[in-house]
Amino acid sequence: MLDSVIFYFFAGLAVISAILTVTRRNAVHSAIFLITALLATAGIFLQLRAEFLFIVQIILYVGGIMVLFVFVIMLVNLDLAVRQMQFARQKWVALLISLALAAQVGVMLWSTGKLPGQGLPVSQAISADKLPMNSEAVAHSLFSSYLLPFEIASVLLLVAMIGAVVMAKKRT
Amino acid sequence: MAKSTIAETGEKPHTLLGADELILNMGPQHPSTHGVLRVKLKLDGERVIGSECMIGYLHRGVEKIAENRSYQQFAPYVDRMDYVAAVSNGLGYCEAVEKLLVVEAPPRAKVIRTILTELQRIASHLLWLGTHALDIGALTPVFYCFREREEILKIFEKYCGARLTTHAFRIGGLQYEAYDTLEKDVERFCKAFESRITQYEDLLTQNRIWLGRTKGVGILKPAEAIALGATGPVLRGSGVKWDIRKAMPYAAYDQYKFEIPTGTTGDTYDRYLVRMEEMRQSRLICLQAIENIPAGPIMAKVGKVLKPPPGEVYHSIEAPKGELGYYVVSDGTVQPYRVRIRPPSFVNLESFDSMVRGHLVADVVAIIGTLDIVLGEVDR
Amino acid sequence: MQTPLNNELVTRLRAKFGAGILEAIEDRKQAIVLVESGRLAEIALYLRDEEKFDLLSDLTAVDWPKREKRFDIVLNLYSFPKNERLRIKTHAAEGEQVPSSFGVWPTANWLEREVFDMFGIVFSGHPDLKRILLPDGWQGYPLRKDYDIIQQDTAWVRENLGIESGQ
Amino acid sequence: MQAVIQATLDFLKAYWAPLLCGLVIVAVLPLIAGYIVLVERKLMADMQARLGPMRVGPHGLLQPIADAVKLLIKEDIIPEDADKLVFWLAPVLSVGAALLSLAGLAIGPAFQVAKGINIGILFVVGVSAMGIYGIVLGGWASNSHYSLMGALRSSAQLVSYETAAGMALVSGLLFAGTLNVTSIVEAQRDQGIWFGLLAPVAFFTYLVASIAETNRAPFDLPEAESELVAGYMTEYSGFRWALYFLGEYTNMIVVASVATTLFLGGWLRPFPNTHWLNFLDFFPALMMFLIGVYCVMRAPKQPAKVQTLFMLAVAGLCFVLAFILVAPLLIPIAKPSLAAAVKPFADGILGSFWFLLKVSVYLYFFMWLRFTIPRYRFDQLMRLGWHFLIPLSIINVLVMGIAMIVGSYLHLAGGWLLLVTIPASVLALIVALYILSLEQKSAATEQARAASDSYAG
Repeated sequence: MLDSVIFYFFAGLAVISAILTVTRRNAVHSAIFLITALLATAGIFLQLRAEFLFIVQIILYVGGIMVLFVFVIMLVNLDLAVRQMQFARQKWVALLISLALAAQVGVMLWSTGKLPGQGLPVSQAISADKLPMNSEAVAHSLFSSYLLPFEIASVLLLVAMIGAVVMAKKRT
Repeated sequence: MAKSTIAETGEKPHTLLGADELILNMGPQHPSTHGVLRVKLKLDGERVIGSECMIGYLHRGVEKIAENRSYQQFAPYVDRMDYVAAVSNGLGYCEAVEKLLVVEAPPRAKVIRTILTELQRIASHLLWLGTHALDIGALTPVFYCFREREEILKIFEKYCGARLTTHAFRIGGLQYEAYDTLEKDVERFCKAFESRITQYEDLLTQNRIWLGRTKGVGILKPAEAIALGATGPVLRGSGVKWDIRKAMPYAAYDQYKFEIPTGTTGDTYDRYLVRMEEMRQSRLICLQAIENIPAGPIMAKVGKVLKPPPGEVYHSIEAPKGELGYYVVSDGTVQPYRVRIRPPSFVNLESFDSMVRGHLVADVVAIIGTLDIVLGEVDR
Repeated sequence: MQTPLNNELVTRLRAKFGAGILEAIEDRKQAIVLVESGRLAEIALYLRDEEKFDLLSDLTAVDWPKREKRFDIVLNLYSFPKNERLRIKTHAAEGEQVPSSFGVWPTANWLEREVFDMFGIVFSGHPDLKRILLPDGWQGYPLRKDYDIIQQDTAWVRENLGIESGQ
Repeated sequence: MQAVIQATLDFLKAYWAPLLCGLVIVAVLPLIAGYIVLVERKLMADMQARLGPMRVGPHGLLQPIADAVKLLIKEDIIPEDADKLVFWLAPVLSVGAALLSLAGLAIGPAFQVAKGINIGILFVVGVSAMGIYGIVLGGWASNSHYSLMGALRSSAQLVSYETAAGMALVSGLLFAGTLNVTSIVEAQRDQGIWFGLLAPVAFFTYLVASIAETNRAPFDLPEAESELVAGYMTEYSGFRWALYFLGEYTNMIVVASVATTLFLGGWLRPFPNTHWLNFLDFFPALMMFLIGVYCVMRAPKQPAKVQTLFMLAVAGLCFVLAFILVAPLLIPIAKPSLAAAVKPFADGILGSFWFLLKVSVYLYFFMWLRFTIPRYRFDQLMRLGWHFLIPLSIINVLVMGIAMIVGSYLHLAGGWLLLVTIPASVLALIVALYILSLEQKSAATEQARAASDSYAG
């Protein structure tokens, strides 16, 4: 009971803030709603006993990326953005893509449990106190089974970082 | 690191992230514009690309008032210009009118004038040091400085009853005889002051943050300083060894030995060192002066009604802030025909724009502080 | 008190500028040279470069309303190498433009603005001649001898309070 | 309906203790923050040869309450052109994040809101980092140039220094091997040494970065009063301003607590495993007792009778505290049978005392620094962060990791680990200083060419 109340609270908050993010004209307001959406997602992670993901979501997205977002938005002339057209013209393309996406998700949900190996995997719920320590579990899987992808990702990030530095330096 | 300067490209400066340049209005109500100075800053991010000083918020028309007062009546008004160095203002005015009358104050009066003026210089510099340090973020020196300044003000109070706007001197000499323990009080202050000034220097002179905030900030080259008419510690900080006390001695300065400290690079740090050393030198002058105060009258023979012969005179003294000049024109009546006051702060403030360009907002307050302006004198 | 002055400096000036130097006097041991207002700029340049009067201590004006050319413009100069002061004066009539000394001594910028503010003397060639101490909307020039503060006051009262001033 | 009530009751039954703790924190913290301000003013006065607040209560002891009342009844001004919603939200965010992050801290072995939280330190750091939105949005919403510049400065500053602080925490966590706050302190007890001694460079880095993160002097640029009037809170007044203040002081407590937990042994008394130093357990009670005695001595000298009474009341409070602190130690001596029952209380009470004492010392250092040195300039601050602290902290993590491996090969533990960590720390410092000197050399040549962009760091 309590669990579902909390879940629907966070889920609703996330969806509403996501919609508001797109529809607000003021960029700073949009950013605030985006932050709310991210926080609500973090809340769902927490409810799923994924504390590590919860805090990573907060530190990286809320505490890091979005701060830079807001930082840049504040420097940009906002009046200009308000005067511009809010939505792009390709309404029909957008509608088509959204419909396709919705159909895809629908099929996924529909096929869950019907065919073996299809749809969303459903695992048995385990009670919270029997779960392994969350951050340790993440660390173990990262550095054992997923070591190679982890390293590839870090190299990729390094390359991106150097690229950003080079591009910023070039501007002079 | 995006590099964006006007000097480099020569075209319209491309500002941070393409944002418009920011106009920041500093003052007239701002904690560190030292009164009611208003500075319009044109900023690129935090870098100053242009500035304009708007002054006059404290204008009282002192020069106009002078034309409607007798010579003696106007004397108290000059105290209200540089209100942290009232004694110096009074000295300049009295000596200018004495020159106009072609009289000279008796030697005893001259020596007492010198003592009080040098004490006033120390007091003025102390106030500068405290507020300058406060602007740069050091919270504590200001209270130490006020502690010492209080001692000086107590001496003034004992001498003439007033602490701030003293009106200590009269045209022709002094009104009051030195009180009994003046020498002793000055000596006690000077003895104690030696260690106190070392204490301030311990707090600031070698402090890395202080060095970082003042070195290379607000550089004024000697030629530039002269062209912009800067005088006093601002000029000496740029390395020009000029002090009216030495160049054209007045009062009793020709009797005492003292050094003129100068800087080398002309940055805020050099001006800081110059003023610190000036306080030490003033202390030495005071100590020399109290050794031997000549006996005799304290007032020259001037009548009750002053009627200088027609003519004009320009007399300037080395006030704590720089050259304080009085240009007095007489038409032979009891009222001055015209009194022009050459305020050091006003002229020094002219160099502000060239000093501040290319620096950050944080340096603006450091530069305002280092110019040591008093708005009462800038606006008159 | 005032005696004619005939030292080497004045001789040199006379030789160079001739009729540009109107008068040279000494008042209480202070040298005063009266120059023609039109030639002020070139004389200033000469004084700075040749005679080394490198510091413009002060620039101001005096109003003599009864005189034909009512204003005195007074420049107090100082020479570091010679340790000597010199006062340059020039006369200007009402509405007459005086060449600006800004190009010679940049410090004249604010000083001339103040003179303009207080006397209404216009300096030709000044980069930004506007009021400095008084507000932009101020009427009249306060340091003129015939300035009347009441006139400004009554106008203000009439405009802002909608009544006639009692003064 | 029944189900909802049932669920609520279940919830309350399961979580009454943390809820109560949270309520206590939210209720008491403003008072504590107020008294920290008073202590700060008194310290400042002492260092500046003056007295500080003396009027309200004896020695100004009631000043915080007077201040709070003043702030509460002040007119609430919202600028005309401000973004009303964001203007309202910003201070709440600031103080909310700060208070929330307190939940992850353990004040003594018993008192922790989010008990046994697995991500411990990360939670505190991550949640308190959200406080930056209060500053940034507040600065933006005020629609004033001073506020905006304060906000820009602080966002750049906080993001940069958080990196250094995080890296410093990682070096400390290497020794603990866990993120759990309680386990970290227990690890320090087991190893018999504070991690601050094992990783001095990390402690130093965190100290500097934490000052910058809490916007304290000499890094108080976002609110530098002599430059930006009050930075991001220029337009705030009254209670909203007080909220910002509360947030700032709470943040100070948070960073001090994190440093205490990770580097200063948390609630452990100095040398917890050295038995002949057990008499140190009596130190808290003795300290309180002495303060009480001092108050009694001062009481007759008060100018007014009310103040004398107040002073005596303070003295009484001190004596009561001293008694509470000493009771759990005396009971086992008097009645050995109760020893086991009293033990958790003794640990909790004394632990809280030591923890708070260490936090206070840390805060005292903050204040001392503020009154002593001038403020950095923005570009200097960024240079210090990016060119010195961040390289230093990254290198430190690297060499500390190597030192740990070497230590485990040599079977070193506890204080013996110093044999490998001290050389490693020195090495990290040397390398970082070398990088700094290289940077300064190139900066000197570059400065001649162009002025740098201060925000980019």
